[in-house]
Amino acid sequence: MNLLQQVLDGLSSGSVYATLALALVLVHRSTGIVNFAQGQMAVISTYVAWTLYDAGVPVWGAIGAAIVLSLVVGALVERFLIRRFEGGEPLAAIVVTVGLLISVNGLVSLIWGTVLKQFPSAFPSGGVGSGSGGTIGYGTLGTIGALLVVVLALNWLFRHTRLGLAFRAVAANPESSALLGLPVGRLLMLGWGLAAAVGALAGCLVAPKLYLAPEMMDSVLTYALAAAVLGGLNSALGTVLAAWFIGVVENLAGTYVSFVGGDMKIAVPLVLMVLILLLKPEGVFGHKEVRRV
Amino acid sequence: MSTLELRGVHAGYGKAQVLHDVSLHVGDGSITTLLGANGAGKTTTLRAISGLVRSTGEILIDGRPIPSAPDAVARLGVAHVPQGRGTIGQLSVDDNLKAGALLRRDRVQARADLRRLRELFPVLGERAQSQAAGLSGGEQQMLAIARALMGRPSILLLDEPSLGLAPLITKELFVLLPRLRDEWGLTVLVVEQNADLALSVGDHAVVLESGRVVLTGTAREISGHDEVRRAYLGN
Amino acid sequence: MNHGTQALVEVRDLTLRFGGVTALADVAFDVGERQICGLVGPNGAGKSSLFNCVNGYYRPSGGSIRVGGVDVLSVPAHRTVRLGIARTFQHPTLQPDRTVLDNVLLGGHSTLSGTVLSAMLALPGERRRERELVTRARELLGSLGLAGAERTSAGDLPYGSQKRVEIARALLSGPRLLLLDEPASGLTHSEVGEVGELITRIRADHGLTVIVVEHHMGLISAVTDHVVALVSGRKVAEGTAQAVQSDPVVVSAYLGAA
Amino acid sequence: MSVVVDEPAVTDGGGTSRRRRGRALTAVALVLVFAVFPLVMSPFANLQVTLILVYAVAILGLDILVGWTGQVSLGQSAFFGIGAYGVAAGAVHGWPVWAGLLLGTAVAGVVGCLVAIPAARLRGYALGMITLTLPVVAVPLAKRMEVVTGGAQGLNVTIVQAPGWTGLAADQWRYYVVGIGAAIVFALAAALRRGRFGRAFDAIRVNEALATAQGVHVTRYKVLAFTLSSVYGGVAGVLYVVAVQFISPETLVLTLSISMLAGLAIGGLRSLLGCVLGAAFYVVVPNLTGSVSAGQSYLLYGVCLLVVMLLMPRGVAPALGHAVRRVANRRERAAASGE
Amino acid sequence: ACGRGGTSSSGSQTPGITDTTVKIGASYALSGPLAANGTAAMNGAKSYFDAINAQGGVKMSDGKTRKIEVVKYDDGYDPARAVQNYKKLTTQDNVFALFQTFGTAPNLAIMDSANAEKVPQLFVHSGAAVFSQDQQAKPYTVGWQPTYETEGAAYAKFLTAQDKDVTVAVISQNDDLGKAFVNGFTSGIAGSKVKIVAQETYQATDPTLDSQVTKLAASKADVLFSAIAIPKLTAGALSKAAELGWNPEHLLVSLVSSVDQVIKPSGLDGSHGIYSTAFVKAADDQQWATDKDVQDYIARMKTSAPGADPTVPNAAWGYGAAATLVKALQETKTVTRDGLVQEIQSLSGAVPLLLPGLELHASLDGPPIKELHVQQFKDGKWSLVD
Ligand SMILES: Nc1ncnc2c1ncn2[C@@H]1O[C@H](COP(=O)(O)OP(=O)(O)OP(=O)(O)O)[C@@H](O)[C@H]1O
Ligand SMILES: Nc1ncnc2c1ncn2[C@@H]1O[C@H](COP(=O)(O)OP(=O)(O)OP(=O)(O)O)[C@@H](O)[C@H]1O
Ligand SMILES: [Mg+2]
Ligand SMILES: [Mg+2]
Repeated sequence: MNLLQQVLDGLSSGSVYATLALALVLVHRSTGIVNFAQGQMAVISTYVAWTLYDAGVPVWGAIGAAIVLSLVVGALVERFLIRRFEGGEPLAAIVVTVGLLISVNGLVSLIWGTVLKQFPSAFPSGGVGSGSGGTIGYGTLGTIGALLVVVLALNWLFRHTRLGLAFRAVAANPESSALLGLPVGRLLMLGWGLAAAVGALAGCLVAPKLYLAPEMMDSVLTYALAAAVLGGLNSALGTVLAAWFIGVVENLAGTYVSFVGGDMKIAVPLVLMVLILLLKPEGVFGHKEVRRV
Repeated sequence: MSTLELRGVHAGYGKAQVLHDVSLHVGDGSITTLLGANGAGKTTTLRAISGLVRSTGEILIDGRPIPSAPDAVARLGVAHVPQGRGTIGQLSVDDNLKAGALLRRDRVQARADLRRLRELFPVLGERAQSQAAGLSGGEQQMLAIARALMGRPSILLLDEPSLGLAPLITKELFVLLPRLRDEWGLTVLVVEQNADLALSVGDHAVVLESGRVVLTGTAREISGHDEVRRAYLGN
Repeated sequence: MNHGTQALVEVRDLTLRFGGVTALADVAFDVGERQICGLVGPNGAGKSSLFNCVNGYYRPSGGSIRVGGVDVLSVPAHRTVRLGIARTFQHPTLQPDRTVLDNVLLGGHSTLSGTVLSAMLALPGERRRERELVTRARELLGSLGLAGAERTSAGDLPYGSQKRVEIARALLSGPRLLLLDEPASGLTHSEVGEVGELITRIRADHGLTVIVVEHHMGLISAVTDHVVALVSGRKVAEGTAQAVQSDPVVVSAYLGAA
Repeated sequence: MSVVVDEPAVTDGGGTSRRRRGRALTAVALVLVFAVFPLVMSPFANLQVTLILVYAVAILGLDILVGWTGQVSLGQSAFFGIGAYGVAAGAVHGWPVWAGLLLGTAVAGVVGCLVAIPAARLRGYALGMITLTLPVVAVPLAKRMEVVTGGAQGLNVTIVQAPGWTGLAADQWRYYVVGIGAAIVFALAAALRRGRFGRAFDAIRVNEALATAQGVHVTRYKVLAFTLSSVYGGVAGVLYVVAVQFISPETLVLTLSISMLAGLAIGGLRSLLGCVLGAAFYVVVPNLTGSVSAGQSYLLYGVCLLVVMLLMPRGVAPALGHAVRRVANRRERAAASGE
Repeated sequence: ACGRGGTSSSGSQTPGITDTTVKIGASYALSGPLAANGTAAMNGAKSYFDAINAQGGVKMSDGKTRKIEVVKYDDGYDPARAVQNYKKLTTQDNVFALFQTFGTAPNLAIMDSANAEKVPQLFVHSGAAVFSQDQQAKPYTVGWQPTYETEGAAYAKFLTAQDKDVTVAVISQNDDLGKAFVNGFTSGIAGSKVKIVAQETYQATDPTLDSQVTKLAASKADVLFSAIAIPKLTAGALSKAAELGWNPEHLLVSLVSSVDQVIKPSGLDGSHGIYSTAFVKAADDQQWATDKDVQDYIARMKTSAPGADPTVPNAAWGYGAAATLVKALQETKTVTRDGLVQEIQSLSGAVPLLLPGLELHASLDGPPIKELHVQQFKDGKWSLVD
């Protein structure tokens, strides 16, 4: 069944977009910045995991180690790079993350070369379903499972914990938060660290499918940004749903709308996103901000 | 229970020097009023204390120099209600208040404090789930004060708390301050243009002119001072 | 209408809601030409919201506002200034990185005309009008005692001065109606007196009608011809400053017993 | 051309005549340097300066939108492409360059305006996302519209040849053409920024309610800024074809939009000089890092970007302005004490 | 009167040549999405030049032996930067010739200038026909590898030769390269029993090709012709097809025929037939294990670019193109730019790594290498079919 399979494929690519988008949302929620280098940071984390695996560490161990390491590195990046740009022109912060993207990309190429590497799947190969009725790989199912866990964890963190409130306060108004005694610097570091950790998980989950290369996440970034913005930039669940929406719509449009075709299919979810944003500028799951004078 | 002391403090913004050799002492469990004309450096003094402005000289809390980061100062028990809008507009009223109490461990007591503040400022209870940005100017000011009190500070810095508050609320606030001083042993440094009111509840007062301390004394002494009467009290 | 002057501002049955909150409920009053009207009331009474309705920022759910006979609610927000309505904000709202002079010049936006093209080509007419505006802005700054601060970044000014820059900016648009939202907040006693003089002088010099929101009763008594008191979005009293201040509802809800 | 626009908008009466004379002298000197440069420098240097001016115009367009008005755009490369294809397609069909210029910039402006009308409701990242769609869609579209764009192979054109009487080489002539074009559009933007439009854009960036209260039609001004920005992008695209004589879909990619944003941040927002410096960074630094190490040039470029941003978070032009002012002040003080 | 006038690049016909060196210039995509290919091409060429230099250099017809000096720059596949690199190489570095500029767009961007300024633009690293089909008009631009059309036609010939009813699904990149492969293939099968039953395109920036492959799989075609130019996308497409239970015979374009980069990652074992074409000997093909060319190549890659993968086709092509340049330099009679171009227009004979039976055959309407052989992936390696 072509239709069913296209939907399943869409969910599968949507899950890829969602993994990165979640990290973007996490950084935005805890520090108010959109990190263009998020994907590239995930790539270097994945290379670290690959190196460990290559040296004989079991897959899950390698992934776990990479996640922990990313947490630390993400925090350090915030402290020594991003810190200087918080509260300044938003453009400067964005451009710094672009600089980070370029530098990390160059660094990965320098260390591991530009040719692609095979990253082992943490899940068994094969999948459920049959060729005629639509199949979905265990890798995709595993990714979806991991996504759901991350979404639940983030929701719980931001909605129901003191740490989550502290994150939100700091992202909204660092100076005011500092006057309340919130350790602004450490919270910002933690926010970046957690995002980098989620990014590392994302990288390791999608690498078996996308193949590990320095530019692995480049093409995902556009979709992930779209999903994050469409989901309202603050809602983990909204982001995942938006990502699936994008993945599925893209495939269906590419398949059933003849003038779209494979080369232009990315345009369809983007144009739909534009329309949705025009109707609901704060994103589907975002909250309208009250403004007054 | 804390004392606050400034010794020879200089501070400014970039090249512009605003405070010149400011020294003042706020005794443990006392209310000190800081008076001064528009631009005298009152706000700058409070910002220097809470670390928002770099300063030289000594700023001591209980005899120990303050740390340089604002959040570290706040963790010593210093709450600062800034001039004008000091709330986090994107958060709800309740979240603002909760954020004020984030560092507290005594949850039961915190809940009691919250009740008390809601009695004083009923709108904070009525609008608990509203986004703080939607509140009126005076309501935001109430929220900022309440939020600072939610942290149970030992030193409270108030920068024109009556700004935008209706006379009735202002009066109530200045009834509350001496009570909190006595109940909590709160030490208060308040900048207030409603000098009459402030001096009537205050223990001490300091007058700033162009960034220099020109007069210090008990509240009674200061309110008896002729020039002060003319400039700040109007009778 | 008191004093027998013709009404410049006519507010009728004005109602404004935000979700469950009623900010204004059936508010009605007039302000005569060249009058100074005080607007008082507890926090959250709807004073600033009323200003926001008059200058088009909020769209009320019912009622009407006429200024000089024109229905304000039927013009888009950016047009109200061309009807002669200018305002200051309760919380000083300046462009902090620009100079005081530039901030004031912004107030003259609606008095200038000219297309993008003529501006890009810097045609002589364009340059002359700009020069005239600068001259007027400087005069205003001088008369508000801000001549020395002309080149200071507006964000570096103390709170009280920022409020005066706002007044200068509002005046540069050449208004008929000036809305002042707590112009004396954050000022010392003697400075409040100066603001009072300033308001009466402005009326005299520019022939303006003024509505002023203030919690400072001394100022209200000193400058207003007429006061409207709001409580929880409703008008509860109207009359001279003295009458309103002794109104029992106003006393219990707003002023408190002395 | 190197006027920092962020200085106080009003200048009359402020500067002493000595300072004004100093400025006039600097301007004359700059024009002279600009005029003589291509005659004494290598074709490569000329090409580089030409390209710097090309990108500076595009970055200036971006500045109108991002720096002045406070909106974000990731779509500038698409407008750049429209301008470039306009003039190149025109040339292929035998049109004169000025017709291509008109076509390219008009189409860029119209597309910009059409995008802006709905997009003006948005701000921040939502607007960024919408504009990101432009290059993402433009690249495959350009590949498909083969009749106009030459498809994936792009268009090779030979335009703006040096007239024989000048005795100039191609690179020199193109340098002058692009230079004069850039100077004109820079002067226009500078004039626009000084007056009511500049103030209105600024007000929108700071606070839309404030702008509205002063009589600024926020939506209309946002659309205006977006349209101007895309027109500038289109002009830059036209100048690009003059400089490079080639356009292909590779030029429209999102990366170019992002590089232009980076150039803007590096140079410094709201500064004409900043636009030129940002463009210079984009053009020169990869060449320098490429000379250091071809293989690691990208890494080095990224590191340079980070280092410059870390050293000058507000951009190079403001940092320079700051330094110049410090020196001037010191000199003035020295002069005063000497008198 | 004050201009430089005329051709601004050089007065002389022999810049970049000294008695001991010949300087050539190159512009590659060493960053960006095509960095892997660009770097491989650069490494391949470097390893050959290094070896020649280690032997003392190229002995040229004027009796002098010259070392080859390569000045190379990154263009990130940006035409504007390629043009800058061209200017820098020709006017600042004063190279004798350009060599192996990478990719279609960068080469197109400099082609007109190179011909106007009479700078040889040699052995461009692209199979686009524009670079070789008309040497009369653009004598200074010279292709090297077989055109993409030629390669597309080779697959057609391979299928039609079987004289069976064959259905083909086609996926191609939405650019000149994809189009050229498909054009060559389509004209090759015209009138035969081979029929295209489904066709899809993709963008180089697509993260995966799952959707396209799923759509093609519905056709249940016997053969999938993958005119995909990006290794990871090819690998993904192959494994997606298998996952869907669709096991066609695969035709992979030579660009993405690397065993390590494509076939192994795809997880396919070749039991259903994986074919590609080649004109150079694959480094991982066991039948060349004892081949002197291949042994040299592998060894030289190891010395010059340790860590680089010699099985990436671009590396082998870079190596072969470098060898071709050296051969041309050796045979050039007058050591000038024009002399070199003239020599190349009649260049013929063997160069290292070309498959048996293949030789250089210069002509005015095509690249010097005009043929490819079909090879099959079997038992973990490539073997020639014909
Ligand atoms: N961010 C700043 N940059 C530069 N100068 C500043 C800045 N903030 C304040 N100043 C200057 O410092 C001086 C003191 O300002 P401050 O705000 O402390 O006065 P204040 O006594 O609190 O006045 P007000 O009663 O108006 O609040 C003023 O001259 C003011 O111009
Ligand atoms: N944009 C908004 N969103 C939600 N509620 C609003 C908004 N604007 C005003 N309100 C509510 O409307 C009521 C009136 O507000 P307004 O600002 O007019 O009060 P005010 O009389 O000016 O009070 P103050 O003296 O404190 O400035 C308040 O309860 C306020 O919370
Ligand atoms: Mg103050
Ligand atoms: Mg108000």
